[in-house]
Amino acid sequence: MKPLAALFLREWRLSTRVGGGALMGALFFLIVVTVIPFGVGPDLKLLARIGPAILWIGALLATLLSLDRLFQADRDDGALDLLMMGETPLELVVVVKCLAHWAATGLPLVIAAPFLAVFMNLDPPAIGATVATLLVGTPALTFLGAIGAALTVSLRRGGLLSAILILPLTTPVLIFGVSATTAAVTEPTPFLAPFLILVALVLFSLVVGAIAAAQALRLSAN
Amino acid sequence: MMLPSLGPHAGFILAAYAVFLVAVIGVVVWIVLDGRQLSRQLAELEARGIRRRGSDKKPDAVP
Amino acid sequence: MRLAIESLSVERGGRLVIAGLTVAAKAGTALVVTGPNGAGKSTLIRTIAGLLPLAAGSIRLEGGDPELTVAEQCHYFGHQDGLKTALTVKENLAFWRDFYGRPALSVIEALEVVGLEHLSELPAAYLSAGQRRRLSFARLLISHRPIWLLDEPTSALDAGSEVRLIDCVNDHLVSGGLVIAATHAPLTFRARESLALGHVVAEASP
Amino acid sequence: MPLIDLANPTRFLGFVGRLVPWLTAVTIVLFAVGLYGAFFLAPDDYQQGATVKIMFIHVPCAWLSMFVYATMAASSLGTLVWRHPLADVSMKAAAPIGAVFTFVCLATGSLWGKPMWGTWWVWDARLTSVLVLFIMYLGLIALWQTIEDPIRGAKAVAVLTLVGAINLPIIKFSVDWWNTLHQPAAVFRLGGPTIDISMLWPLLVTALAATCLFVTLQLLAMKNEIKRRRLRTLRLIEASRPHAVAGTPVVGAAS
Repeated sequence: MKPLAALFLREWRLSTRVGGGALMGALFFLIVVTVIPFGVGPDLKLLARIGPAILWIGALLATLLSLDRLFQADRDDGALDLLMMGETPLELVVVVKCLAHWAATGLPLVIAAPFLAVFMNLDPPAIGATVATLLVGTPALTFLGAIGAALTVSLRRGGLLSAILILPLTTPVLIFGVSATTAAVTEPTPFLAPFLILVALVLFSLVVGAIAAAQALRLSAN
Repeated sequence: MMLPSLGPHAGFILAAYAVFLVAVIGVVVWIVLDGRQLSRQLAELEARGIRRRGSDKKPDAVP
Repeated sequence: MRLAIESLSVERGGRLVIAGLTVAAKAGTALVVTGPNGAGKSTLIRTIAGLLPLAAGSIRLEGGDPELTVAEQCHYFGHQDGLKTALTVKENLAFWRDFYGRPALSVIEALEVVGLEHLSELPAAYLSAGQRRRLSFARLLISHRPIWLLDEPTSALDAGSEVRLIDCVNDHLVSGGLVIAATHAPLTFRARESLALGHVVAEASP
Repeated sequence: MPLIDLANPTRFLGFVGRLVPWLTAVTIVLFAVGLYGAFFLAPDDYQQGATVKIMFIHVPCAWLSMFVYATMAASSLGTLVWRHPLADVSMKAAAPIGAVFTFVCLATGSLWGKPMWGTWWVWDARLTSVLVLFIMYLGLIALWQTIEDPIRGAKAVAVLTLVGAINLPIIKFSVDWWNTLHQPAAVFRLGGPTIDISMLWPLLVTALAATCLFVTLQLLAMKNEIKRRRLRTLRLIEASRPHAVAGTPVVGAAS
């Protein structure tokens, strides 16, 4: 098996086995979205209006907060040093780890989104748009979040700090994600324009995330 | 004994019972498969001559 | 093949742990690095492994693969074993074999060498400290890398395992490999040079 | 048979083996009777028409979601106070089953709500508190997932279960209050106090059937959990077993 395929399989196994925390993101997403109506009130029309934004913010928080174990686990047991000594460039290792994390944590978010959209009383076109934008947008959150995870890998309690560092970077993804969803619902505005910008943001964050995270990991080795 | 007419919302009634049925069958299948897999692994280990301490004679608390 | 270290200086935590070290390690002989705690044994090994930046000086591998960096031609056997408790013994080893490439021994052969083949399907969580060290050592056998960097290799190993480890290292030396070991224990490698760190200017004593 | 006698897992496994076939038969019979009563004997509701039939599944599941949590709370007492060895086994086995029944309760509630309220989900007081209960179940399952050693971990889960149990009435009250605060008054009262006898007995029978179903699934799940722990013990023993003569190193280990 090729090195990167072996790495992906390993990451997938680690996150889906007991203690892996694969569904933690989806559970956190469920709780965040459920709590909103308790605050805002069960007014269905209001919930329908803010629904896409709530789903996006929930997915954003769920992704960022479940990213601190991305490099920390490997650093604690010495696997990170060995990964850095491999012939595979560290940037590719970071990309594969992000994809595996997205598959184990990001994808369940997208799968859970339609059910939670029902809680937000969204109608089918809005649900479809939200799921589409989440499916395309969440990888960007993972790649950007990886930078925060790499920067705070040597800190004991870096999880929250990495979310704080990375949240500003993810605002463009959030803005275009939500605007694409609302564009799909309100007739005149085109859906495709913000959607394609979102896709561009994902590719951009893939490159920036991989390079920045790899460099951060090298600097933090001691 | 007239067949019950389920009225205009028959779909929802059948859907509700379908959800219940699928859920129950899902749990039963999951438990049976889990049990079978565990027994197989236990048999494998015991075939290799690994015994719990006095597993037959004195009753022990949950190991 | 020869590992040439010229006037190497390494900083760690703001302190110049290694200053102006020049030493060479030839193929077929083990460079045993000794010295008190904090003398920089681990630092030297981690620097060769490319895990620490060099403050000054250079590390070159003469006769090695020109396309690869020195680090990519090293196996690192440190204090931490790099094992995942959720994966089974076989999965741990199979991953490193695929990830490092250049396969040498198969997973089962390597497990037999370290005496763990009967636990191959067991999750690593169930292993004792000694077993984990032996599994981690098996990583050096499953892919070809000329330089072996050993940091306190015999810690947590019982006598039998220690003998086995020394045999493997001797085999590696016989096959033209190169070993740098930081240790306190008197290890009987077949050909060895010692390097005492902790003096102001360290020089290789034959 | 005194409860403490069941503490011995081997005897418990035997007991489960003998009881489950009978319990399954009883469950099936009860369901048959209950559903027959529900579909053929009970009249349609004057307002909702036939959709009230969903009640015969929805209400038992709602009852079960609370009954299962109650058994888990009792088991957590068993673990923390009386140290009954099977208590945390039953606690761990019950969590997924409780979660499934709570999910079915939510799903059937939503399916019942659609024809009547026009939307799949309404933040009705009862449905909302069941939703919070569902999240608590998922939280307990997630906590079980992160625990390596079942014996030591059981205490942590027991504490969380008890804290949850204490908070349930508070959640129920605050959700009701929150609901009346926002909800327009005209919410159709489901199953008012005076429910017609011809609809009541099938409801009780299906509720009893569902409870028997839960007990059957619970006993089987506990059997699995005991096997899982034995497997863990055997693996520990295997790892610590002195290995036969270590193989001689293969020449040319790394050439």
